[in-house]
Amino acid sequence: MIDALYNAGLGLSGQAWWTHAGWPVVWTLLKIVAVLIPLLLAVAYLTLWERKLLGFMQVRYGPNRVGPMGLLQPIADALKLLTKEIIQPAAADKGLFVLGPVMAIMPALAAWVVIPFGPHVALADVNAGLLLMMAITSIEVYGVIIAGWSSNSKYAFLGALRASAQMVSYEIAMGFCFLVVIMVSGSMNLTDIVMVQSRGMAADMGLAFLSWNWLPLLPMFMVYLISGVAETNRHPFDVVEGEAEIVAGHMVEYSGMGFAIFFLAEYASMWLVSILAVLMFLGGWLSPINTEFFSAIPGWIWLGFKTFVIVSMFIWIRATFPRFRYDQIMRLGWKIFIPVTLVWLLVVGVWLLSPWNIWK
Amino acid sequence: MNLDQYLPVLLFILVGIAIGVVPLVLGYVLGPNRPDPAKNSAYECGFEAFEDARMKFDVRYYLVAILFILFDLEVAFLFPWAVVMREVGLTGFIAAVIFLAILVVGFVYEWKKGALDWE
Amino acid sequence: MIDNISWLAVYPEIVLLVMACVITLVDLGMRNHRRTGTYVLTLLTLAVVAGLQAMYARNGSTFYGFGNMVVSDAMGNWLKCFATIAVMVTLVYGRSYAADRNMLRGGELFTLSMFALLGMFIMISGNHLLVIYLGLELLTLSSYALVALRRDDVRATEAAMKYFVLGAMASGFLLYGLSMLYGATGSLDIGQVFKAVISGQVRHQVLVFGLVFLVSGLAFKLGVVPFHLWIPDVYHGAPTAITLMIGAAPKLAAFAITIRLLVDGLLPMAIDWQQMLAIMAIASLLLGNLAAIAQTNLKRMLAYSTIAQMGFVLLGLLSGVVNGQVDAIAVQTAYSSAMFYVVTYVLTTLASFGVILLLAREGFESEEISDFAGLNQRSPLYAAVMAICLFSLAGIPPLVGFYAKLAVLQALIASGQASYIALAVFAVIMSLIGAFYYLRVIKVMYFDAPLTATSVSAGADVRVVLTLNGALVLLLGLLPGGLMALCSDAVLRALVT
Amino acid sequence: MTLTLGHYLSLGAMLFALSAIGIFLNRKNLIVLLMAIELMLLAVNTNFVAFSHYLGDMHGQVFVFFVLTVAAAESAIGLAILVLLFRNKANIDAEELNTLKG
Amino acid sequence: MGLLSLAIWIPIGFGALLLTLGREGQVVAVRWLALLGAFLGLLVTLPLYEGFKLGTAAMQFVEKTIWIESFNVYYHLGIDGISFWFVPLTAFITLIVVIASWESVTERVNQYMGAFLILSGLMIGVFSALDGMLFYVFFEATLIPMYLIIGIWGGPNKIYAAFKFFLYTLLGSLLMLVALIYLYNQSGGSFDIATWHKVPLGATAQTLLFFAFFAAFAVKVPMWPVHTWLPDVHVEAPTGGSAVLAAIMLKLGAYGFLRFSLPITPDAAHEWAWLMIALSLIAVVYVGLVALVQTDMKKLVAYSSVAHMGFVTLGFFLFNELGVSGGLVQMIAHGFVSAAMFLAIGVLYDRVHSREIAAYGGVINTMPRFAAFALLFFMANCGLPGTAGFVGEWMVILAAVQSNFWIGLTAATALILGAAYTLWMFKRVYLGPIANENVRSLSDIGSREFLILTLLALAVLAMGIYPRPFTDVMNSSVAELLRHVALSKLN
Repeated sequence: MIDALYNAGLGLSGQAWWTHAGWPVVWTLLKIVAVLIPLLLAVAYLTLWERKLLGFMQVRYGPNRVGPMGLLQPIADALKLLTKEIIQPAAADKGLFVLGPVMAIMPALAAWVVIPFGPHVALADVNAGLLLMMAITSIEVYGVIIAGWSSNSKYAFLGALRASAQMVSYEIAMGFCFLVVIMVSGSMNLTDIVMVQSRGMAADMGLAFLSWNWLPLLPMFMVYLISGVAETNRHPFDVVEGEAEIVAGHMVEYSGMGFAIFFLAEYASMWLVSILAVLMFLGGWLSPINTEFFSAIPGWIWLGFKTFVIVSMFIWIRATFPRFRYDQIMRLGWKIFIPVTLVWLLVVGVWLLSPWNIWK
Repeated sequence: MNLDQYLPVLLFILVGIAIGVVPLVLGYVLGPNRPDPAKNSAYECGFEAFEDARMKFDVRYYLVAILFILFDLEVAFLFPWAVVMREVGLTGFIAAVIFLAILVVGFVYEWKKGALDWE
Repeated sequence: MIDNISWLAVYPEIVLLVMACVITLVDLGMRNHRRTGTYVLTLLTLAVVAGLQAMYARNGSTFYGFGNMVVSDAMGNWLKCFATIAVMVTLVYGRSYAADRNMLRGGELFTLSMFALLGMFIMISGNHLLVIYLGLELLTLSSYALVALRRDDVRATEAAMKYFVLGAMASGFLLYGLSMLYGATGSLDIGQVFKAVISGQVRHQVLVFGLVFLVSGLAFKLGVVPFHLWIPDVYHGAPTAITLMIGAAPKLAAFAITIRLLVDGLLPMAIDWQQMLAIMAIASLLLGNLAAIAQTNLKRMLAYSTIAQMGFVLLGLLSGVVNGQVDAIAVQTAYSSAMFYVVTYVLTTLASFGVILLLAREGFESEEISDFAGLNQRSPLYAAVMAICLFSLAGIPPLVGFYAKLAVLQALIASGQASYIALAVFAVIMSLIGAFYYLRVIKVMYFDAPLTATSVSAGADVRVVLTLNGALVLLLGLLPGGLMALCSDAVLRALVT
Repeated sequence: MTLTLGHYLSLGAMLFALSAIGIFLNRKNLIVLLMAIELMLLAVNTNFVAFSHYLGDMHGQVFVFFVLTVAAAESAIGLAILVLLFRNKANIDAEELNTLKG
Repeated sequence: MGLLSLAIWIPIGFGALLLTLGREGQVVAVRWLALLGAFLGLLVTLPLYEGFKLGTAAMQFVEKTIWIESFNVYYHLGIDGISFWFVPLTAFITLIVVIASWESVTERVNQYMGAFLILSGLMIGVFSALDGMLFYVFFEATLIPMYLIIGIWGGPNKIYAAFKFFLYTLLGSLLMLVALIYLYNQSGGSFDIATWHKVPLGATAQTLLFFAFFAAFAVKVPMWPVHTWLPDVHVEAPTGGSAVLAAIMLKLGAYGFLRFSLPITPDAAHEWAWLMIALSLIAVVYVGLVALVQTDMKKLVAYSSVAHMGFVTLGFFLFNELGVSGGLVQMIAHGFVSAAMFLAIGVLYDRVHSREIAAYGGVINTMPRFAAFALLFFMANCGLPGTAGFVGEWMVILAAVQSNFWIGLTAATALILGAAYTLWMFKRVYLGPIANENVRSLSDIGSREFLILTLLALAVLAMGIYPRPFTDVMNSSVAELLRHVALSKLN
């Protein structure tokens, strides 16, 4: 069906520029939109789900006025933010001030380009997938820095410094996690990374979920999850926007849509981190047990389900833990995670070279 | 090398920028615009800002930035090695270990020098 | 698997690297503010490394490791041996100075010096453009940090900044040249580059274009006009101990890469690069000597004098290929003369800066020429050492500097070309001008009355090494044959293959 | 129009020239100087990659890898020195680097 | 170790010993040690005379070992008739200087004595070196101690003088260095002077080489018009420095002409002989006139030295045996006489601390013994028969007349000029009534001064009365030299 659509588009015009440049671009744009719309919806409803889930955990209802069970709440929020005044602080650096949110949202969305939703079903099924992912997400820090700097406000500035320092710190630990995953997979292509997890002794016995990376790489998995929380500046690592200290950190001067875009970026990142966790450690679209019933469920549903679970865990963490102090955050990142990942890197290296290598 | 695969990357980046810009523009268009000096001044708990916001800040942020560059590069270096780890075998592994060992020396040095302390 | 010969080729480097790391860690536990433990350990390591290098050098065989990426030959090994000794001596001289100026808080002076030395080693052994580049960067990056080691000193940080900007730019130039070289010849291996160039199958324009940048980059590192701008400021601004660190041993490495790149790799292009070197040599001799006269600061004066001395080294590199004819004897004469010059220059520089360091007390730099007034009355020994060095730099026999100039002039005149003989006469006249400002310092030391009556005191290590160093300048002046033969032999062995 | 080696080399040369001009003409801000230096190395990288592709030889790209690393180390040290300079002089104007004269 | 090596290294060794071990306080020990060194230095030169074979032009007491292998440089020593006398002369003058400086030097005595001893060894090295590079090394190395001697112990304007001395002579010798290297290459990689004598050279090359050597040696001699450093230096130098400078160092240049210029570039030497002769004559006459108007004793003697050295170069470039021998004899004689003159001035200077002629008058009244010595030396300086000064000048003038009457005549006028300025000075300083209180309070020379003046007086008289030993030694070598110079090297 998809091929038919593609060919139909190709046939719209016989001219060379259309077949060589025009249509592929339009086609790609269509595919991007196809990824983006569910993603943006997911982001919107994640905000609702977060409030709902927090509500449940704290034994209250959460939003329930707008629409049935509050289901239209995100729409209402969006409309409200859209019509709010965008305040441009007088001292701010105008151009950069606008650029800040853009730089925050762009990588959070663009990184999805390499995410496979099934075997080789990705917008860009490139070999350097994970590397590309790292490259794009690194740009996110710029958004924070630019926002903090251009606001020309002490709160924003300090918040940006804290946020960026924290993000880069945890990016290292995250990078090591990627590294270990790549080591065991022998590829940077995310599809390959998932497929490697389908093999193994446990998988042969039908207990596929035991062959996934989370078990042999358990420390990495933990480090990755926690780093992911820190990367997205989520609770309990959200001192950067801690209300009591620096209000909203780098976002303090933003209002209306500017603020909304940062918000959007944060939730998009959460999804991204979660889906990456699933792809790298939880077998992606693979079913956990090789039974008729489970295998019949399409892969994308498994993928979505697992991702949802992880995202929910983010919220769960938020509901459970108290906020860390900044020095504790940095200590965790540098003095615990980096040594742990380094050691595990060596362990996995030796493991891979040993006769007991399970990632043949 | 087939660069076509990277076309979606470029397009997605552009789309991502658009997603950032369009709502902002909409916000400007749809939202009211009633600036006044108090509203437009920088947030400072209600006080007048009495010094430039671009003040001196703790040098440790800078240290973190530098350390990040070094470690991130190191990760970047190890990526290709990780991909072909099985092919390069023990020799490659030893090389990587040497590389890591030197890095660890630096890391220990930083640690002991207190560059990682935030108290 | 990497073969044994490869490991053998870099064995001293490995020792140095491992020990540098170990010392970095050991120093973390040091409580002694003078860092005696680190100091002793560093010196021991360097002594072992120097010994190893000397052993390799005496063995004299040439072998390649890591797929021809590194080479271990007599020239390189001797240069490395000398560089190691130079760094050792620098540390001995500089320790009290550094301790007085709170530069020993951490052991960075020692570890950075060792890494800088490692960079020199890699430069010297590099037989591959990438290796050479990496060695160079290791050296220069360590040097930048060393210059900035005195964190609260405006001049030092300013010098570090200048050094950094100009040095990084120089690396950029060199790198651009390397990229052109790679593009034109299709290889990063110097041996392959040579083969490609000599085959004539390469695009000459690209090569010459790259060569211009390559030579500029090298000129920066050697510090010759018109790429000398950093020398005076950095020499002047850096803490004296560091000035010595970047002014002595790295010259050996810069010489080595010049030989490796220009001679080993691009000898068939000698006509082209010799022209560039000739112009730079003339300019350096002229500017270095003339500007030195106007200086009142000794470090600055020595900086300009360095420029002039490096001009002389370039002169030595000029006459290897005459009329496009590659002649084994001419090649050997020319490049060994340059090597001899560099080695003796380093030796002399060490002693002269050693005296400056010795006189610098806590909080007082003693770097103006007038600070040396009446040194002869205060300490005849150190005045004598300084005088010997200055006379040597001026090229007065029977000091070693004379033979260096002699060797270079000999190489020039042996070419038999009128223009080269004219160049020799020019160089001679310039060294007369040079003699003037060296003499001025001697005049201040010997003829003027001292400003203070305080006698000069020094630790036993400094005293012994400094005396030996000065004596060596004199002794090598009386019996220069050994060192000359060594250089000659080393260059011969290095170029035979 | 197809892109040839010449185009890449011209790009590299232009970037290189820009950075050199940036170093020589910039009198205001040292940060710009550091950026110019980075640009210089990137110009060289362009060259290497272009040559490497043209020659079908991977070594050039390996070289780029190392140059990038060195560039990072270089900027780390450069910034460190810059911070020191700022602490000592309270400004980072290139024109203010005038303590050393003679 | 041969005698020549001993003659070179004994003084240097003692000098080094003094420099390293001597302390400010131990003046007495230092002086005696220096005396011992100088005496031993002289002692080892004496057997040279015993062993020297007459009637041969060959080098004697030859020592030859490889020194710098890669440059084919040898430690090659030897003396022939031309250089023979300078070796004991140097050692002798050094001994005299050490004694003369016994009390007049009070500060940094060890350095002073050490410098002189080292200088002595180096100068002997110059005279006995048979290897071009060795020669150059010794030749240049003399600059260092002399520079320090002038600069440390000199007069009020010492710094100017020291620099002038150093840079003037360095410039010349650096050009010579280029010439030496050129010869090294031309001769196929040899620094052997004897080999160089035989190297064929083209006309241009010879001319260039000749002038390169000229630059070095003419400055050292010094010839007019590059003599201007000499009066300045003499005025500022301490007594001992002046004595050594005039007595020995000037001879290094003249000796160089004989060893290098003439035999290596014979054709150029012939071609440019007119210039050399002209310059020599100008030196003799014009500088003589300049000496006449000097008010400073040392300056006067300095100019007279220039004039006397003019005789030497004149003699050399006449290309006949009489002239060359005359020049050599004149060199030796001037060595004794000028040293004596400067020491005599030093005697006065030590007491009055003035070198102005006008500050004296009637010294003979208070210092009769000293005035007697002075008279002898002054007579010798103006070439009175029976004194050393006469022999050389007479030989040169004879030779000049032989070759060209007018040259001879011009040279002869110098005798008159010499007599004029020397005797006029003697009259103004020594004769007449006591001029002032300073002179009245003068005490006559002590035994130490008496000793050195006696030694010098004996030498001056001996040479004047019986010059045979000097000329005998020279004859064969000079003859051989001239025979060689007469041959063209052009192919």
